[in-house]
Amino acid sequence: MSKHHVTTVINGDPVEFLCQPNTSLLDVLRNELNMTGTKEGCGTGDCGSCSVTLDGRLVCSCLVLGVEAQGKEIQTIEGMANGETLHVLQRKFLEHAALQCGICTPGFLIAARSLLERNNNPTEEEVRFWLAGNLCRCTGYNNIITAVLEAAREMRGA
Amino acid sequence: MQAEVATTPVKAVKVTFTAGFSRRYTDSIREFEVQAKNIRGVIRAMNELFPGLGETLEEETSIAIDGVIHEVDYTQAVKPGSEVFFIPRIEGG
Amino acid sequence: MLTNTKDIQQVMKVVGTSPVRPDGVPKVTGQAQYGADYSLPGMLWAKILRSPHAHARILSVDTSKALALPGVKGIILGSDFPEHPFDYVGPERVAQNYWHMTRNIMAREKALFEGHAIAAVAATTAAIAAEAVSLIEVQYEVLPHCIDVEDAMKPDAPLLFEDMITRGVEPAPTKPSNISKRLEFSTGDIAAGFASADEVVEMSFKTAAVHQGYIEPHSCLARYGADGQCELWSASQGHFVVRAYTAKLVGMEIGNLLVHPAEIGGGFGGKTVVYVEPMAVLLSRKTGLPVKIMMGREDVFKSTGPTSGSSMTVKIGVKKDGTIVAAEGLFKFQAGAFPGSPVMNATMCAFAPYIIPNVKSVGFDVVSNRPKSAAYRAPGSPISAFAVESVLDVLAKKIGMDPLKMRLKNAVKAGSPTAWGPKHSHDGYAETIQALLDHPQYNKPLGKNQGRGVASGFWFNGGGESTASVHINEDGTVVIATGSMDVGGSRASMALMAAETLGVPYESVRSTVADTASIGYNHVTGGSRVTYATGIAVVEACNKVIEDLRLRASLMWDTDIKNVVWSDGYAKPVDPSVGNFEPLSLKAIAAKRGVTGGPIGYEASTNAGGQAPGFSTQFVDVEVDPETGHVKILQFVAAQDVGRAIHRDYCAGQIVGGVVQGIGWALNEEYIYDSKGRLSNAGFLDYRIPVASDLPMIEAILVEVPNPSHPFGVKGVGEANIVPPMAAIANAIENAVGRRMTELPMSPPRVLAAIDAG
Amino acid sequence: MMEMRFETPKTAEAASALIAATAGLSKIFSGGTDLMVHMRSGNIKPELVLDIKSIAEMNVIAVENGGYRVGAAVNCMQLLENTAFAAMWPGVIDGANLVGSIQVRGRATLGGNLCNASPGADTVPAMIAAGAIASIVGPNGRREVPVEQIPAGPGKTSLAKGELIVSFFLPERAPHSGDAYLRFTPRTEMDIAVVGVGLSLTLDDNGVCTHARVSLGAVADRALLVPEAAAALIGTTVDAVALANLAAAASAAARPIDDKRGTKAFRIKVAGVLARRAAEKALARAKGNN
Repeated sequence: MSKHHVTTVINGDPVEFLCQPNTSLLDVLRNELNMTGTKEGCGTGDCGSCSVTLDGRLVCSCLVLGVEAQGKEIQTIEGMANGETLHVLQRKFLEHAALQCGICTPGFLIAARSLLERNNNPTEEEVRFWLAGNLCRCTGYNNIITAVLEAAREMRGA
Repeated sequence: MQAEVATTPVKAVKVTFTAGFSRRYTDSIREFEVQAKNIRGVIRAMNELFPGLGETLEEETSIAIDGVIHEVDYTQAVKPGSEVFFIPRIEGG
Repeated sequence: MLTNTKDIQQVMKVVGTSPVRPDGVPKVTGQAQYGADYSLPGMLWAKILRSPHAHARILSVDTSKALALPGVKGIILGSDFPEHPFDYVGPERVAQNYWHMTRNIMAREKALFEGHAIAAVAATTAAIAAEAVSLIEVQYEVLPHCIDVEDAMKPDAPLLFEDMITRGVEPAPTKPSNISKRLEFSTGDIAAGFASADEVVEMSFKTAAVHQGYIEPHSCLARYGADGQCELWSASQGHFVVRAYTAKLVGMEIGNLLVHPAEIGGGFGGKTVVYVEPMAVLLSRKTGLPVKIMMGREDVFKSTGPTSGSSMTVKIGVKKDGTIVAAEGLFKFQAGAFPGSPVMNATMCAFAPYIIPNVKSVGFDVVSNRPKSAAYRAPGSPISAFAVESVLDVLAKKIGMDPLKMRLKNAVKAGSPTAWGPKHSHDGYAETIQALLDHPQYNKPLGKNQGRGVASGFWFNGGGESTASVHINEDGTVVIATGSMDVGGSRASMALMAAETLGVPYESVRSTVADTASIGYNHVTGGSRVTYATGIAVVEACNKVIEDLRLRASLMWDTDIKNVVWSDGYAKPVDPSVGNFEPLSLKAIAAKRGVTGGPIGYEASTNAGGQAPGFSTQFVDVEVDPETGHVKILQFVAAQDVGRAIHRDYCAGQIVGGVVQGIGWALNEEYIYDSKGRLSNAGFLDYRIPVASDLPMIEAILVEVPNPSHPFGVKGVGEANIVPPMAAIANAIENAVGRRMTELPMSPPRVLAAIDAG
Repeated sequence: MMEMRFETPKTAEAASALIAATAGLSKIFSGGTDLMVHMRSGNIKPELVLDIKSIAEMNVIAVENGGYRVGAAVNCMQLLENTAFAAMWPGVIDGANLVGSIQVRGRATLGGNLCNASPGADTVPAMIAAGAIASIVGPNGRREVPVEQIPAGPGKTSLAKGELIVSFFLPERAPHSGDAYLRFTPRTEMDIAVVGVGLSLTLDDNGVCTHARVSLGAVADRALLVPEAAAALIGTTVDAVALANLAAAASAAARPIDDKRGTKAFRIKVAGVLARRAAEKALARAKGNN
């Protein structure tokens, strides 16, 4: 199958890759670009583990074609911390034991950041509904919700 | 069978099996008394009564010594008068 | 979160706190490597051809077209694995029959369930491997199938194994059946017991098969060298067990297989066995190239172990004052396509929390055309508890007694009898009940269509084989290694116990999980055993180190070791008479390691016994929509005796996580089969695990009644929490709308039908 | 191995021409939330995949003749973020807000949700209740079709080869109008409707219902427009009696199947329950709209 040459921007850096027209963005990230922080839990958009942002829009990368990245901007978990400085959400997830196995954590962090960019003072219910597309089987969600609310509080300087 | 071993002077160790286990391996006899200082001794004594039973006990069971559950471990000490219960080994998730 | 602490003598410095886990940063930055995150140069991708039929004889498999496809490097079938004798070996509950196990990995004579692996193809790309799979031609003779356990037990049921004779029945049956095993645990005189009861209730229940639902599909990467040495990267609950099973199934010596512990993305029991690992190793051996296999989510649902569905009948008799006098249970469990359901645990745990003089508990292990069941969190106990705790609720109502008080009246404590023989040797159950009786919300009035339910659960926590090493670095920092996979913060709890024992800061201890060549054997991370058994190994290794540190100090002070004590992280003179010595820190002693005997480090191994069981008691408030049957969880409080919390937050996290899995099990999760025996909801869209917006904050109450067999009092916390929720929710629904649900899941159509049935 | 072509046409006509010129299966790719799943599973092996998100007129949300023109490639999140549209058609927003998850709503489009032709599609009953008109481009030019005439059974539409939906027109709202969409799912989110009801109504100054449209989802092989249910409301003040008649009419119109998501009996009863609840919600909105 003839491959497409795709030029895009990932976590602020220009990136080029070749991909077949039916390859998902998730497979491109993981298998072509070795960015394995984005996880596959289902491959059908039902678990949120592969969450990334595409031009600022929260999406499941398993439901996006690699070729669609052409000319777009993608944010993944690898771009969330700033060098040694963790994003406040990453720090709160650690402080509040919001991960057990951790496989869903990158997806939750990307999704939670996308929420806080739109609403820096969400209610618990708003957080629960925004994150409903991200499955976690370990934690029962308690500590994830707490960590996001605490991150929002800190980001508001409250 | 209990009689022979029970005539010994020193207080013996009481060995017990579940009904199902005793049906399968010990002619449905559930309780025995043996002389032993540790689990190795208990297993050796039982193996003398039922040749081959020792292997089964080591492979398939856990033990409760006076109620406290242990894996089968030769060096585990048993006191005179202790109750040693062989129970099916449990594995969790 | 409130905490009941009972007679904890030692004052802890770090044990019981909640520091950031050592493996935290890699897991929030995406750097942690899970099973699917490894790759090697020249790596092949393998895809698996699976049976579309629930039950079929495999007449022929033609791989010629697939092999001819450019990029295809190798194909294996079940027959490529060595044969094994038909023999059950090992502990009864998990008796392994390798004749079965090798056939579960890949089908041979027959496909026994939809999704049963038939062939595996390794190719240069995943796309080529998938294309090749579609080119394999299999001729099947489709056979009649059975899915439900009751159907499978019928005399005329289609047989999965034409020669299976039920074990545990005397005399042995002459006719083969799908019933693999019968077992029984009895005590007292059941008939006399019921005769003495004032109230007797007998009810039947059904539960659906439910999957562990870990978010990470099974994945592995194998590299088999021409020298017969193989390396395997695999996400599992125990890389030593993966090594043992894989070596045996592939036919190699354990010493030739090195298993690297990839981070594991959830297991809950489902990753204590192997599926793709033996295929990857065999394909790598065949092709001479590294081979990677990633299951898809559909593969996970169709071909890996859920826990059993069941049919159960439970009968309990009580006196007017609430005393339980007799209990009888019949538990029929789906094993899946091969024997080995957790029915034995179910029959043992069913009545375990209660002092009952007369008990008869009978279990059947039954095969049917479903994926083979695998362990799932307190395997078996939640299933039988759904029946027992529901019947107790009915009885409490009949005699007009508070359901918690009735449980308290019959609660086992140290010295209480069990149906399987030995006496209970630990308290803890009554304390969990009391914690709820004392809860401010327990007597809070409820609104319209709202109800409150309670239930309790028991689980044998595990002990067993573990190894740990502790090394003092040149600068006095500490590195510890175990072979226990970290599924939810155990690196942190190991570091906490090491820091507490050595008297050093948590931050100075690096806690790692080592591969199978770098540390001694560790049994699986399962059975709530790691903080207990591996924790004991860590503490023993630390104590060996302390002994050596005292010796080194005595050499530095030209005194006898008996004059040196270790306290708060320093070697100190036992008293002033020894001499006026400045206490020696780890750093100071490590600096002198060369002249005092070289590197400082020890390994400790244990086959830990003395584990104490876990008890959990929970109450839940629900609201039922009487027009749709939808059940909303309003409040959920779970009290569990953990012995001693090492890392408080991760300890509570286990309880909350177990409860939420129980909520899914209770309300929506189920394997749904069509008339052809095919799974119709093999994905996270229609296999409905709870999402964040379905739930309130779950309240975990850590009850701490220390276990004297563990240096810090640990009992194990991972499993008992999933035992009560199904019954607690059923009891709450009954309390809300006056309908007794006896079948799981209690999905809206079922609840609405019950309401409309009047 | 089978070749798959990927194209990103800039006009609807160009897209239509590409489809017409393709012998094998061609699929329109907008949100991809269904197509990606089918391609992954191998159920669908298209020869041509057309990403129509670069076609300008398929991305608009614009006021037109007092109503709204919404591009078929507009995704649910774009629609949800348009407060003016949300004020006029809150019921359509109810539907868009229930599709999948935030991640899925960031991709899933109105056109895709309709043309995927799933009987349980969440935006379709609301669009039908709203009286939305689909604007279609094909080899023979353009045509306008009411949304209820597009689905033709599970996975099937009435569109001819080479035809694609470009946009939808939702007409101007009379005063005292309100709409609502409710669905039943076992989970609060991330689920497929077991029953869905879209309902739109208009009241006169005396609070008498002068106009109503009721559409049911997931109770037949396609979303249904149910005039009998609407008739139960028209001429009434949407009182208890009218609501009971509405519920009965909705249940009577439901012709569902037993499947993994629900039973026949459950769907028939809940269709009535949700119709009543949707009417109450739409009524409250109508009374709030002067």
